[in-house]
Amino acid sequence: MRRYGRRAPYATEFIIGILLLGTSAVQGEALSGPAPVTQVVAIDKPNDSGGSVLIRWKRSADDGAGMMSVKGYEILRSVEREKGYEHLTVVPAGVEEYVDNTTVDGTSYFYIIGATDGVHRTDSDPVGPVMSSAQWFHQGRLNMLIATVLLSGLVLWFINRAKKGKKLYIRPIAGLQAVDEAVGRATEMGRPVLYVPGIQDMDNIQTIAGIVILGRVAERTAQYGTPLIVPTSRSLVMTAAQETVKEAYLNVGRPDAYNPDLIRYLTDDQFGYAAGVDGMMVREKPAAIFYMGAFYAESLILAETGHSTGAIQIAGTAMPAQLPFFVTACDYTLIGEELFAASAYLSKEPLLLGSLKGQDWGKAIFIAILLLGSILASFGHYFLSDWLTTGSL
Amino acid sequence: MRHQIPLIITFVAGITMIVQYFVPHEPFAALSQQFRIWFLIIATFAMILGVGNIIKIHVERISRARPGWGYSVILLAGLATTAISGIGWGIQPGTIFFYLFWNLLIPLGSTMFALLAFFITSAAYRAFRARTAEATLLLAAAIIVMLSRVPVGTYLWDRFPIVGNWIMDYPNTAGQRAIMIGIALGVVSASLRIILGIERTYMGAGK
Amino acid sequence: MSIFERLTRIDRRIIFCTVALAVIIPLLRPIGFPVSVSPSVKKLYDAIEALPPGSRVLMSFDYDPSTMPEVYPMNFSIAKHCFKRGLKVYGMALWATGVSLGQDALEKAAKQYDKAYGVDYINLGFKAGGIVVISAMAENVVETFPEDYAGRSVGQFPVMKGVRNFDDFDLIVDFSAGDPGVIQWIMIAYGRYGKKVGAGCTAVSAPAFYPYLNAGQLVGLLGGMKGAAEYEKLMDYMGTATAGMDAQSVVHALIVFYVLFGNAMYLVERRRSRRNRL
Amino acid sequence: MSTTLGVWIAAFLTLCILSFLYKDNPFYKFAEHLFVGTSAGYWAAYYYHNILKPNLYVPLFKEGKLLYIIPLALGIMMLMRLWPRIGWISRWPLAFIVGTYAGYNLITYLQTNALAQVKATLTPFTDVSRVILFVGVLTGLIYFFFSKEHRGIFGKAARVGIWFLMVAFGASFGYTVMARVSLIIGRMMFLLKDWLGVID
Repeated sequence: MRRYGRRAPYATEFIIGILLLGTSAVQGEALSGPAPVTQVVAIDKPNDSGGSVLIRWKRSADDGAGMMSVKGYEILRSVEREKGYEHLTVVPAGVEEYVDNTTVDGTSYFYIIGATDGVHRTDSDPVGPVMSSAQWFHQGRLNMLIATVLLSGLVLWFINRAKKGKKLYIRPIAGLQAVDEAVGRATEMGRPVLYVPGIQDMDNIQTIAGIVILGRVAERTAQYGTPLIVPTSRSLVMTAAQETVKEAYLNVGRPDAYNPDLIRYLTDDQFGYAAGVDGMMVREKPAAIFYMGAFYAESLILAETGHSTGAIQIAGTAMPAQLPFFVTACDYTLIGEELFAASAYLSKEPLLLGSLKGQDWGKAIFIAILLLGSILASFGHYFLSDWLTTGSL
Repeated sequence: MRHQIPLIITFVAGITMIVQYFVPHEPFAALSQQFRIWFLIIATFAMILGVGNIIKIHVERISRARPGWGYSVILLAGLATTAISGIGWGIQPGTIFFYLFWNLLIPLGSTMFALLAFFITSAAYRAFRARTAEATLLLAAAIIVMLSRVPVGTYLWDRFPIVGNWIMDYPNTAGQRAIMIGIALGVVSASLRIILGIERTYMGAGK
Repeated sequence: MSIFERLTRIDRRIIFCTVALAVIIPLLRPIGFPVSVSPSVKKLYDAIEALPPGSRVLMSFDYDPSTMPEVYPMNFSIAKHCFKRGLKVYGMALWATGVSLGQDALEKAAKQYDKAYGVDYINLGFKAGGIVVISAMAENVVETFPEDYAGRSVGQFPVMKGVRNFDDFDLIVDFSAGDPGVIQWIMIAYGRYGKKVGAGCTAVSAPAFYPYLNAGQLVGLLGGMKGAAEYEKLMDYMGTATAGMDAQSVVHALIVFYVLFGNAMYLVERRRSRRNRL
Repeated sequence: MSTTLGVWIAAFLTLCILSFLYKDNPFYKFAEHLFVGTSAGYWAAYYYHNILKPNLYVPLFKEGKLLYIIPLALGIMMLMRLWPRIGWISRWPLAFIVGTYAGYNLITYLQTNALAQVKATLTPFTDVSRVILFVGVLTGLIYFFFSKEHRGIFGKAARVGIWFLMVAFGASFGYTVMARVSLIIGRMMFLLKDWLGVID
């Protein structure tokens, strides 16, 4: 342990202290600050893009115990062991870790942690040299890598098998079987179909799924010659919906029937959009309404108004909080995973259906982990649960 | 070629985003934030298309004097006033923009939102019928949890809050978790289909 | 159509009318259903009671008009409490929409105790960035908020004298309707600077914060309109939250009544139609 | 700008929207169109000030960060839709966004929705409640199987899974009622207090 004479922030107090205590009998004790920190280590911060060093220590014996005098810890850094230490920051008492993210990769640094009571500071021995660097693989994410590779592998494997012509059983989903019926009914009644792709933008996977399903629904309305109205809450979604519907009409040989003016942007505002769509429902009187995508509180405003107009309503979302409202107010609801499976169902393409089989195997694996992990946990073994721990994104 | 390039872009962008999660090293480090900003910029440009779409549809409605064209005038006037005042004179408190936000948009938005109080009642009344075992469970859980949340429930039976909390913490959590895990698998599969270009209706690449 | 069948299909508008009445009547004539104060609310109340007069309280208005019925009454009651105790209040917002709501609450509460803007309280306004803003003001308040909500330099107000960084605040109360909000305040203000943080939040988000309360990372928590009503009880006045809770109770009872009534009619009708078939 | 005028406007618009509960009418139509128009303008101005200025204009033209030419180019490609002959190029930025977020969401959902939720469910079977939770997650997952017929034991398990889903839906529904009622209380308070002044 060394005591460094540099006390820049408290220089005056120090001098006054010397003057006052010069005559005191208990000089030695009064001069010594709090007990120093122990077990200081400085390492390159793992799993980062470089530029930071992690310093850890065990708190001073006077921090929260002993003399209770520690107010904080001053972090000092230098490129030489013996001199040139500069003040970085002071962290509050009780803290035992600091990340210095101002380092230059490839430079060696030394650190000192000084326990301070506001007047005196007791420094640790310098630690180092330590050098920061960037890593190519995030070790804490090995579990995610395995999960990603495994689940993607399963999906790809079954897509590949489907390519080879293996027949697949796929259970019926009522909401998807009703799609044809709903479009057919709109045609018979001579009324339009309304398609609501949620209120989120194209960065949301549910919106993307909603637009993909829109393509399948548009193929049907094109065949029947039924108008398809798509109000959107985001300009990008409008663009994507226009592209999708146009292409669907082209696919079934009805490019002439495509009317881009039916795919409208209303407003980004959640309730402004709800007000606008409600207005459309009561005035255009669609015979079938689809809600496919990410929904928030507006879900029930839309679904109740839609119900009051007597339309067949089919909803699908992966927003757990909104599912209850669609379930109560709509005729059919695709729950969570079913939304993402809908396009594969409606396409009836073997490749897409193959991916569903892959998903099922994913579920089987999770069920196995649940069973095994819980049994192990009941006997006090938690390694499986520890292994599943993931850090922040 | 026109059809190929978008598929290649999708593939490269998708794989890059997956890789960046595992690689802390540059150039992957801040990529997801960088791409987020790019996305927002593209979305802002798209806003021009969106607003253009509104103007086109409503100007047409007015010029052809279609039924309800007067409402289109109101819509366009509202759009012009907020957009011009906001872009021209700023959006902080004290501006015309903020006055409109406060006295027009807020009451409109809150009232639209508040319609839910009525709709949640009519939906409950209509749908909560003990027709099947499933419907009965839905109804029972809803009523218990509802009563567990208000003073009148406690007044009727002092254990309502405990039972309500138990339903929220166990059977409810179980159901939600099953849905969430299923969703994760659905997303993995749907994302892969899109990245690999198997699902391409949205891109207009056809079958 | 039998009478029972007709009764199972009441016009929606009749339902809507009764809901409206169930809200309006208790608001006009509060019933005053017994409200019991929960420990988490009492803790925040006690924390404010324990502050000596002249202490500084930082309030963050992180909510919007849609969550106003739940969060505003808390904001108002706690502001009232602070002024009553002679504390200095510093408002700010991580949500742009919170600025004027918070200002309104501060102004109305200040009026009741003859407190003056700039002397007893100030509203520093909104700054975008969430967690970044909290970290920045932890180090230097005036640099982070050089101007108040109306664009006046904060230096001219006596209330800002001696305010440098987080060390100068004795309590932080966050009024939150989502992100950025309570979590960010706990992470930075409590986690890094060891400040006392209390919170008022919407009923929907409250359960997520109980773990923080139990771990001592929050000094107290008000959840939803119920939490606000409990605070009003502690402050000994019948405010909007108390009246609101009465309306809540009546509407909930009404919905339960409708569901039971609908099922009763449904069962009767089903039994009748079965008999007819025989 | 008068506060009183503001309150009257706000009260009038509140009543216009509430009138929709009776039926569609000119007042609602007026409020609806005003709402859609002003809010679209609001968001346009918001994007301009909070995204375009700080995230494109400043870094590219003020700080000279040339990397920002890429999003600018992608944004301009988007606008090419205005000219039908070169409109196809708008698919590029669209493809970029879809690809990016397909990849991003794959990872995010896997982490937060799958691994984290599975982990949270791995608890020892120490009491009945935990066993119920476990059974609920397991049977709920079984309900979502697409490629296996819901028959026999598997079918029964799936049925139990649906029961859990229904309880979950009912519970969330009941849990939300309070928040929704708060909203109408808020509006009524505005009308009765700020506008009419019949309560204080």
